[in-house]
Parts: sequence; structure tokens; C-alpha cells
Amino acid sequence: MSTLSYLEAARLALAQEMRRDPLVWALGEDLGRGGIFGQYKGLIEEFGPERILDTPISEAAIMGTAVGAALVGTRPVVEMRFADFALCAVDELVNQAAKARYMFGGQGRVPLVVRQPSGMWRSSAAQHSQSLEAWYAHIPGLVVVAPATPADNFGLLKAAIRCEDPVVYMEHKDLWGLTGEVDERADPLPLGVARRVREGSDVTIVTWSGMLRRVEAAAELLDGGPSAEVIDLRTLYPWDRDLVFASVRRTGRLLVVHEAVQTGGFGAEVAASVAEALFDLLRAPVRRLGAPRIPVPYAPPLEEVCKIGGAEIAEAVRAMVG
Amino acid sequence: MSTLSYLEAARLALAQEMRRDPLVWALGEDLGRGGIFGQYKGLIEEFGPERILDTPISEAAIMGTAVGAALVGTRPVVEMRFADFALCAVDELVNQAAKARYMFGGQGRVPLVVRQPSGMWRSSAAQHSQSLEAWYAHIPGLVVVAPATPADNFGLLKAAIRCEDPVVYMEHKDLWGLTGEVDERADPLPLGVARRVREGSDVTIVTWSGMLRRVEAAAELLDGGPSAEVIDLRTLYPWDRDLVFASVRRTGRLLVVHEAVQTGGFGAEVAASVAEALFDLLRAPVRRLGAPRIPVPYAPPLEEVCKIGGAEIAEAVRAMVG
Amino acid sequence: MAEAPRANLDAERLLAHYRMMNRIRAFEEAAEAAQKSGEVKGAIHLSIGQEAIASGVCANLRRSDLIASNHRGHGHTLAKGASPAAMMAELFGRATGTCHGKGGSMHIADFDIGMLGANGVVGAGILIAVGAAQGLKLRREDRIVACFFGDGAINRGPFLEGLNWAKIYELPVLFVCEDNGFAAMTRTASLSAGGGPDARAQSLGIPATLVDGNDVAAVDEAARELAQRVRGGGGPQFLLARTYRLRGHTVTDAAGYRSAEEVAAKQRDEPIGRCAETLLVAGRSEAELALIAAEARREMADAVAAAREAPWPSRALAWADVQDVGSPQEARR
Amino acid sequence: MAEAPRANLDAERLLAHYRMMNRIRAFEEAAEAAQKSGEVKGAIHLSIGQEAIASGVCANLRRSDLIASNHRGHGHTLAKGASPAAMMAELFGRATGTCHGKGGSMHIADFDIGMLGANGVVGAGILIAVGAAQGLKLRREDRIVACFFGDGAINRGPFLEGLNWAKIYELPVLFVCEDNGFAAMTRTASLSAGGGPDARAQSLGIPATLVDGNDVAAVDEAARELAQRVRGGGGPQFLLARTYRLRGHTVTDAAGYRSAEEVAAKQRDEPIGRCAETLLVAGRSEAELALIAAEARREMADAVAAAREAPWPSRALAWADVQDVGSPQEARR
Ligand SMILES: Cc1ncc(C[n+]2csc(CCOP(=O)(O)OP(=O)(O)O)c2C)c(N)n1
Ligand SMILES: Cc1ncc(C[n+]2csc(CCOP(=O)(O)OP(=O)(O)O)c2C)c(N)n1
Ligand SMILES: [Mg+2]
Ligand SMILES: [Mg+2]
Repeated sequence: MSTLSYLEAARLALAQEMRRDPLVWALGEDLGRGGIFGQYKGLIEEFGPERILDTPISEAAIMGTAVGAALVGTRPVVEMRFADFALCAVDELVNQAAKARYMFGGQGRVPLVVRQPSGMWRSSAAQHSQSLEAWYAHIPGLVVVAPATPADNFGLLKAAIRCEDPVVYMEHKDLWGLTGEVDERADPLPLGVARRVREGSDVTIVTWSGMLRRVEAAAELLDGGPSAEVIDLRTLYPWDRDLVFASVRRTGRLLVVHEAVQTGGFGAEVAASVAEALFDLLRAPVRRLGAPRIPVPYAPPLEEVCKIGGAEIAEAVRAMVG
Repeated sequence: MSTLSYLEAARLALAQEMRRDPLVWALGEDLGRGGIFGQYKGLIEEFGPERILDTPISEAAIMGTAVGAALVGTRPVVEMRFADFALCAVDELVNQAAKARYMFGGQGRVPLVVRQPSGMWRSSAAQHSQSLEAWYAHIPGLVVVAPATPADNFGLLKAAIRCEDPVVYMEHKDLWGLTGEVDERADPLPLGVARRVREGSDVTIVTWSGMLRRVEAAAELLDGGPSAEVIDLRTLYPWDRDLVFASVRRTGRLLVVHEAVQTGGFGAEVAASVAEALFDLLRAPVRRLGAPRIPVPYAPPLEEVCKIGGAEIAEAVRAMVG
Repeated sequence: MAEAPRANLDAERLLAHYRMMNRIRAFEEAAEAAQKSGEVKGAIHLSIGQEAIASGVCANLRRSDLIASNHRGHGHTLAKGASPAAMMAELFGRATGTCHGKGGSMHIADFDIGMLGANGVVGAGILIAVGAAQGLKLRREDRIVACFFGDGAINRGPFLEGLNWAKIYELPVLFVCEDNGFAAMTRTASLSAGGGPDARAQSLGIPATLVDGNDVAAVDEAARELAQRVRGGGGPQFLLARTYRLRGHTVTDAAGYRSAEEVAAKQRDEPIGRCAETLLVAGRSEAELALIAAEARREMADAVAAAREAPWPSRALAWADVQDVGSPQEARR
Repeated sequence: MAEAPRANLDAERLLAHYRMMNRIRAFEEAAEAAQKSGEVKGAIHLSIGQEAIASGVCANLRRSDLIASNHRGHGHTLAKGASPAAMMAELFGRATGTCHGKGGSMHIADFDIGMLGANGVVGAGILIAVGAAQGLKLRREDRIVACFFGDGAINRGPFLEGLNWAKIYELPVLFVCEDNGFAAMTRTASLSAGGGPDARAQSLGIPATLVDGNDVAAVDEAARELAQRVRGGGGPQFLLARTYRLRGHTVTDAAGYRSAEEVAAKQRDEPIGRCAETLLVAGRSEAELALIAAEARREMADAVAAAREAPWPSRALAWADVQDVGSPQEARR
């Protein structure tokens, strides 16, 4: 066990996987100098410039060539720098990577990982702050992962790299510095398995990525009041229906909290699924808390409007348990 | 009134708007020869090659230049040929068109219409069959329209062209030949207003685009059984919560039916919203019917797996009304 | 830009091209008929008139080499060695198809013979080809990749991004631009600025060779030279082959945007006829050539017959090969 | 490719450039300090060392002409005539900012003076500029559009698509490539194959001119000639300006990937010092120049002071200007 930051945990996971399998490699802008956030620091020294590939500003090519390289059996780790720039490579991810195996009748596989640093961070405004996990969860062929802790960023990145399917891997930029205990010799975590972060009896709060901290804060705030069970989904597709349903069966209430825009966010899928399946057991309406449907503004007081804080979450819980 | 096909209705609407406003123009591949489906047939003869612009195969530029042209006050109608190819222009639509006005503090507007022919049609397989309306509904700044009838394709396209916001306009390819009565002198339809297609008392079925016909067929099939109220949403964002909620208040049941993949589809938003707001009035769990989370396969018997037919819808209604 | 050297193929090799081109032609004529009769459902794009490029290029590839193709890929796929029966079955959407009926014409792939897939998105195959070459390089394999695309594709971003990429990493890719003068229903001359596909390639540091794409011997010679360079570590190479698409963009496109005279004139330049002329001059008999053509037609008629009889894929197949993690289940949407 | 002619500007014009470049420099130094002190929150990209290009190009534009910029756009925006106070307020996220604090450095726009926006996506401004030019042409207006982007942007698809587009429709665009040798933390030489930005432009039929981007007189002369051609209906033109980015990629980038010697050597070549030398030779006094620099610093100090005092935008503004149809409401997510 050592104390690692979320960023370091991912770097270690990548390094370990690269040592383990010579066909794992990473590509993206500035990787040779550690990447824009330092997630790749030191790796070129160990693995050389062919496996830590500095690329031009060609997002479509970064993604599209990774598809070709994956089809011939290598395992590319694609760095998109900001999730927002992945929007320059959507054909390559959605029309090619996600569908190739299926269209070709199972002849080829596309075992790539697309790292998409997501979310609000340091007043980055509308083109550097998006959380678009709901998009990828909607696309057949893709696995979608969003780790919330250093240990998870270690275990889930390893799992994503070993996965035979294309994985959209969304790290939250505001978590890079978050530290925690990581077992450096741990096995990959299973994909599709959520984590019950906190037990509770009155309401199930489902969340992921950067919002986990806020939800935990809310649960603390509620101390003495309603008791919240907190589930970190970790993988958004496939999401852990079993764990969520079992929890809601006990609590009778569901609140989904995410940073993304609420309208059409992945919370809608979770809420609708629970409302469909557990109607008779629900003691209150399902509820979602997500960002308003506005682009993320720059000025801090405006950006606040997009953020959901612990108090707001606690308030929502109180209203539900009532 | 005249009898027009869905395709002809849209062509007429575009022609009328181009006559009305010299700043309306259209751009896309093969438009000078009528476009791939004939939606632009005859227009170059009337409006000339500058306003019916033949473009290279440059989807990013088609969309991206339209943003610039809109910012200087023209009103481009962008033709994407197949909704799937719009994935080559996502940065331009989502990072630029949708956000420009907001990021610039209201200084500019982007009054463009992006026509995205959608859905399954003639065994077109995975890269020519997608229905991605849920994506665009999730993006602040965008209006999303999906007409289901010739009259709506006339009235809504006119409205979209006059709209000051960027509008994603999703015509269903399998409806091109559908005919119906169209008032050629009708005003634009209001955006954001759904249509109650059929009255009923036991269940509210919300649908849009190509699925409307199937839902109507299902309602017929149910004759004598449960009575279904059918609502065609027409605009997905903003969607007509008032009409839907009012209907569900009466029927106590909601079924959303769409052609898109169910997981993360827009049905989740509708279902979750109703489950949140009308919990106490619901007489049965909300329910969604969408495609399985698989790419659209080519062979007709496999494609069938992605299609939802009248019988399946009727069956779902019977199960809900019980 | 280099002009391809005058071709001087030996007759056996030319005869093999003649056979291959006839097979491609016959395959596509059969497919065309099957679509017109309603047996083939999805859109198909015919390369009739363009067969020399597929045949000439693929003759210089090894079985272990790879190709990536576009929407108009039947010729490339056949020339690379795929079974026409499996391809025809794919067009018919049958379980015996190359993709078990899941792809159709625009997604035919045959990994066994190094065919990495047709593609329904113009230009997308360029990046896949380049990436495959990078993967091969990482794996220290000496295989090369040929990448076929049209003159319309040069206006999409991936053309720039992919060619630049191939050159900066010196990847083993042979780019083959089939310049048939059209992008769907529009002449590309009006849509493409500057000196053409070859000028663009050269501005990206990739040597370009121009060849008469309807002269199969010339294509073969040029491709041989370029494939050798690529294989020898010479980095990416670019072959621009001028040709003409004798049919409409798709089978349902009547191509009213060009005159019958234009097509008739081009018909006289089509590669199979030209190859036949050379072979006759070289002493082959009309009868031998007719036999080859007849054999090709019979082979493809058999392919159609087999496809017609082949089973549909089972519904279970619709659920297969989506993904391992989170594989969709029939019981749950 | 054309080399720009030797510049021979009159001293008044050069002095105006000197003033503008000092204003840009002072603006950015003030912004840098404000970010380091924590008052400016979002990332900022400084064009220190590159001011001559903004000043030289924009001096040849009319107020009604348009520009589109990229992430490194302060200089372009100031040179086009924007108020530094409003720009600084934008960096501070205040209601008095050009975008009322909704955009920040990467989204500064000022439509009143024809500035169509910085952009957070590399290369995106190219298409916006080209489209704006097409819109102007449709409207039969004789305004032109200048489009600034970096040497890193030439590897993105929109570079190809946008330049081809501008040329086939003969649109009034002046492309200005600021070649500072870097794309973020990586040298572009290793990432860009072929003959460079100008060779690519020329392969697309767009004439290209190379200029010493640190010589403001040379940039001005070259831009004058090219803007005239564009305005005269000569179609799109391309200016390649060589320069050097004296700061890191962002304020927080220490730029450890290049040596102090390299930067020191380049420092001697920076455009303000070079302009001062010319002015001194032309008879201007040290004192006069020092006064100009001091005035610029004071102006920007005032801008900072005003920004600091300016009000934050009200929360209601967060909900404004999203869209008319379906405008979001605070009461409902
Ligand atoms: C990104 C994209 N845009 C548009 C299309 C529609 N489309 C299919 S083929 C084609 C023309 C392609 O022309 P070219 O590349 O020259 O190939 P050719 O058909 O002439 O062989 C077009 C526009 C597409 N498939 N993908
Ligand atoms: C599509 C996209 N990819 C990556 C980035 C991150 N990024 C911002 S600026 C930059 C370097 C741009 O280099 P260049 O175009 O030469 O402009 P310069 O910064 O040198 O002025 C990069 C990679 C981005 N903003 N957009
Ligand atoms: Mg062509
Ligand atoms: Mg640069």
C-alpha cells in the first residue's frame, strides 16, 4: 500500500500494463513530455518514443489510427487531452471503433482505451469542461468507465487496458491531485461492478466521478438525519444494476447525482430503469440532480451555477425522505 | 391543401423560406443534383448555385463554415446526407455552433439548421442507420426536432429555418415517401409543441419520428382493449412536458417508444421526468421501448431485432394496463 | 511527380490480370442484377470500369499484407483473395457471408486474407490503414498496408491527418487514390482546389506517382515499384490512378448528370477491353479470352446461386460480437 | 513561394506598430501577473514575442473587416481594436468583460470591431473564418476576413477542409499562420511532414507568402499586399509568418523542454526590440520610445485595476443567451 494521487495511480497502472504486455502503447499530444497534466511523466524514458508516441494535433488520426493498430492486435491507449477534443474524433470512435467488430461479423477486435479527461476544473469554460459520458453509454460496442478515487483509477485503468472492447475512460480533471491508498500489486478491478461507498437505509444515492466527494460530503451533512447509502457506479456501461437495485430495494428511494447536464444525462437511464423495475417498492419518486442545460461559463460565480454541492444534495435527500 | 410526401413537404418549406428570405441558403453534397434523396430537386434551378451550394465531402467544413456564415447573419441549412456522417462534424456542431452565442456573452447568434436524415432504411447497416437524437438533446444551445408527418415536416422545417438557435433537424429516411395532406400556405409550427395524435384513457404513449406509425398501428391493434393516447413529441428539445404530463395525469401510465437504442435514449429523459414529477399519480411503472444496445446489422432478419413493431408495442401496453 | 514507367508485363501475368478483372466485373454485374431483382437489399457501389487498379495493386501484395478499402470495395477485396461466394452471400445477408450478413457490401471484411474492411464513411479507411501500418511496425512485422480511396476523399480531414501521420512515422503504407472524376453525383474537379491528390500528397512529403488506371499493366508496374519501396522501408508512397466509373454512384443512381456520349467514349477506354487487345496482340486467342470471361461469369453465377440457397443468420447472431464486457442480452434492453 | 518584399514603412506607421506591440506586450504581462497572483483563474496563452504578426496584419484591415482567432488571441484582438479594459475584465471573469465573464481568455470576442472569437479548439477558427467569408460574399459585402492560427493547427483536418473550401469558392480570406515552432510542449518540426504550411496551402491552390514574423514592417507590407489581393477578388491568400513564443505554452508551463540559451538567443530577435532599433535609426529618441512603453504599461495597469473593481456577473446571466427556444429556467433542470 502506498499513498498515491489519482494521477499517479493511473500512471502506475499504465506503466505496469506496459511492462506486462509489450503490445500496450500510448499515443497523444505532448506525451513525451509527460502529457498536459503529467499523467505520462517519465514513461518515455522507460518505454521509448515508439510506445509513448508524441502525436500531431490530429485527434481524428489519434483515434482513427488507434482503431487500425488495435485491429492488428496492439493495444493502444489513446489520450484525448480534454474530453472536449474527442469531439474532433467521433466518427473514428463511434462509427469505427465501436462498430468494427460487429460489422465484420466478429473478425476483428478493437481493444483500445480512450482517455478523456472530463469535467469542470479551474475555470476552463465551455470548451474544456464537458462531461459527456451519457453519449458513450448510448453507443453499442463501447464500455464506459469513470473512476472516482486513486485506487479505482489504478484498478480500472488496468482493467480497461486488458479489456478486449473499446473503453471510453473518463478521468475527472479535478481529481488529479486527490490522494488515497493504493495497493500497487492489486489486480485489475472488474469492469461493470459498482462500489458501495457508504451504507445507509433511507435513500440510495448513485453517483460517479467527481461528484462522489460531494455526495459523501452530503451524507456527512445529513448526520443524524436521513441515512444515505452511497454507490459509486465506477462503470457507466455496463452499469451495476444488481447493486443499485438491491440497494433501492432496501432504501425505497433513489437519487442520482452527476456533474453532467441533467437533461439526457446518464442519470435519466438509472432513474428510468429503477422507476421501471422497482415501482412497487419505491417510497418516493426517483430523483436526479445534474447540471442545468447551459454551457459551462467561465467566471467562477457563473460556473457555480453548474455545480452541485453537498448542501444541495443533502437538501434533496431531506426533501425526498421528508 | 395538397397531398405531398414527407420529402416534398420539406422541399416546399425550404423553397418558400428561401423565397421569403434571401439570406436563407443550403449547403451539402450533391445538392445541385437534388441531393441524395431528392430533397433539393429543382432548387438550384430557382435559387442558383450560390444558395444551393454543392460542397466537397468535407462534413467538418460544411458544418464549421455554416457556423461562420451564421455568425455574420446568413441562415444556412446544412445537409448532412446521413445523420451518421454528422459524426464527422461534432466539434463544429457541439463545441462551436451550440456554444458560440453563450461563450461570447450573447454577441453572436448561430441560426442554422442541420438536417440529419436518420434511422433504419433499406438495410443500410451500422454506419447509415443511427438515431442519435438523445445526444443533441443533451447539449445546451441546441434545439432538436424530429418530424413524423408531411405536414410536420413542412411546418417544422419552416420554424427551424426561422429559429435564431441552431436546430438539429432529424428527418427519418423511411418516411421520405410517406404522403399526407399539407396546407402549403400554413404558418410555421411552433417549436416545442407536441401533438396529441389520438386520444385515449388508459396509457399515454409518447413517441416521435418513424415510430409514430408503429405506435398508431399498435393503438389500432388494441382496439377494444386498453385505450392508448398517442403523443408525437415532434420537438425533442425543448420537449412538451406540459402536454405529456397532462396526458399522464389522466391516464396514469406512460410508455415511451423510440427507434434509437434504449440505453441512454431520449426515452430515459421522458420516463425519468414523469417518474419524478407524477409518481403519486402513476398507476403502473413508466416503461420504455427502444432498440437493443447493438449496432444495426445488415441482414433483414437481424435488422428486425432492432425494430419495434406494432405488436410488440401493443403487447407492452397490455402488460402495463394488465 | 513521377510518371509510371511504360509497362511491359509478361503475358502470363497479364492473363492473370485479365482473369481477375473479369471476375471482378462478373461479380459486380451479378450483384447489380441481384440488387435490381430485389434480392440484395442494401446499397451497392460498383467499380465497373475501375477493375485494373484493384487487380494491378493487389498483384503486388502478399497474402499477409493488408488492405483497407472504402464503399466501392468489391474489386479490392476480390483482388486481395477473398472468396466471391462469401462476398456474394454477404450482399445477400446470409450466414455464410464474410461477416455473417452483419455488414453487407459497405462492410465486407476478410481478415484471413488481410482485408481490414470496406467502409461506409468516406476517408475513414485511410486512418485505419495508417494505424494498421503503425501496429505492424510496433510488432516488427514486415507486412505492408495498401489503402484504397477515391478522389472525393481527398477533401476530408482524415486525408491530411492520415498522410501526415504516415510520413512523420515513416509507416509502410501504399496510398492508392482511385480518381474516377466523381464524388457521388458531383464532378470532383469543381470540388477540389489546387494541383490534385498527388500535389497534396507531395506537399506532405509523400512521393506520388501518376498512372493510367485503366491500363492494368501500367498499374501493376507502378504498384510493384511502390510496394517495393514501401516494403524496403522507404516510407509511405502514393499512387494516383486515373479511371472512370462506368456505372452510377450506386446501382440505383441513373447518373443523369453526365451524357450518354461521355460514357460511351469512356466505355472504349475500359480496362478489360484494353487488356484483351494487348493480349490478342501478344498472341492469345479470342477463344481463350472468351473462355476466361465465361468462367468468371459462371463462377459468379454459382456464387449467386449459393447465396440464394444459403441460410439466413440466426437471430442470436444479432446479439453476438457487440462487446465482451456488457454484452447485450435479449432479455433486457 | 513568394518572399515578402523588403519593407520600407514610414516612421509614423512604424511608430503606431511600436505602440500597438507595446500595448499587447503590456496587456499580456499584466495578465500573466494576474494569473500568477490567482486573480485570473482560467488558462491563458501569451503571445509575447509574436506581437508583430497581430499588429502587422490588423493594420491592413478595416474596422468592418473580420478576424477569427485561436487560443492565443489577445494580440489579434487588441490589434483589431478591442478595448483592453473589457478584455482584461473578461480574464477576471467580470460583468464588464467582452463576454460578460462567460468566455474567459479562450473565448474573447468583440463583434463590434469584427472579432469573431478566440477559440479553445485548435483549428476550429479556420472554418469559422471561411464560413464568415462565404456569408459576406452571399451578402455581397466587400469586407474580408483574416484568420489566425498556429503551425500546430496545420495537422488538423479543418486546415485541409477549410483551405480547399476557401479556394473552390474563391472566398475573401487571408490565412495567417503564426509559425512559432511549437505545438504546446512539442516542436512542430517533428510533427509536420512535407514542405510546411505554405507548401500545403500551395498544393491547395492558395498562393503563399513567407515573412519574418518578428519584423513588423515586413509583416505589414506583406499583409498589405495580400489583403489588397483578397479585397480585390483575388481569392484566398496565405501568409506564413515565422516567429517564436517567448513564454511557455500557458502561463503555468515552465517550458523545460527547451534550453535557456535557446530562449535567450530568440529574445534578441523579438519584435519590439527590433522595431525600436529601426525607429532609433530613423531618428526617434529613446525617451519617446520609453514613454510609449510606459503609457502602454499604465493603460494595462488601469485595465487591471478596473477589472479588479468591476462587478461579478449576476447569477441570472448564467441562464441568459443559451437559446431562445427552450431557454433554460432556473426553476427546472
Ligand atoms: C463522410 C462521408 N460523407 C459522405 C458520404 C456519402 N458518400 C458515399 S460515397 C461518396 C462519394 C465518394 O467519392 P470518392 O471518394 O471519389 O469515391 P468513389 O465513389 O468515386 O469511388 C459520398 C459522398 C460518406 N459515405 N461518408
Ligand atoms: C483540437 C485540439 N487539440 C488539442 C488542443 C490543446 N492545445 C491547445 S493549444 C495547442 C498547441 C497549438 O499549437 P499551434 O497551433 O502551433 O498554436 P500556438 O499555441 O503555438 O500558438 C494544443 C495542442 C486543443 N485546444 N484543441
Ligand atoms: Mg471518385
Ligand atoms: Mg505553434
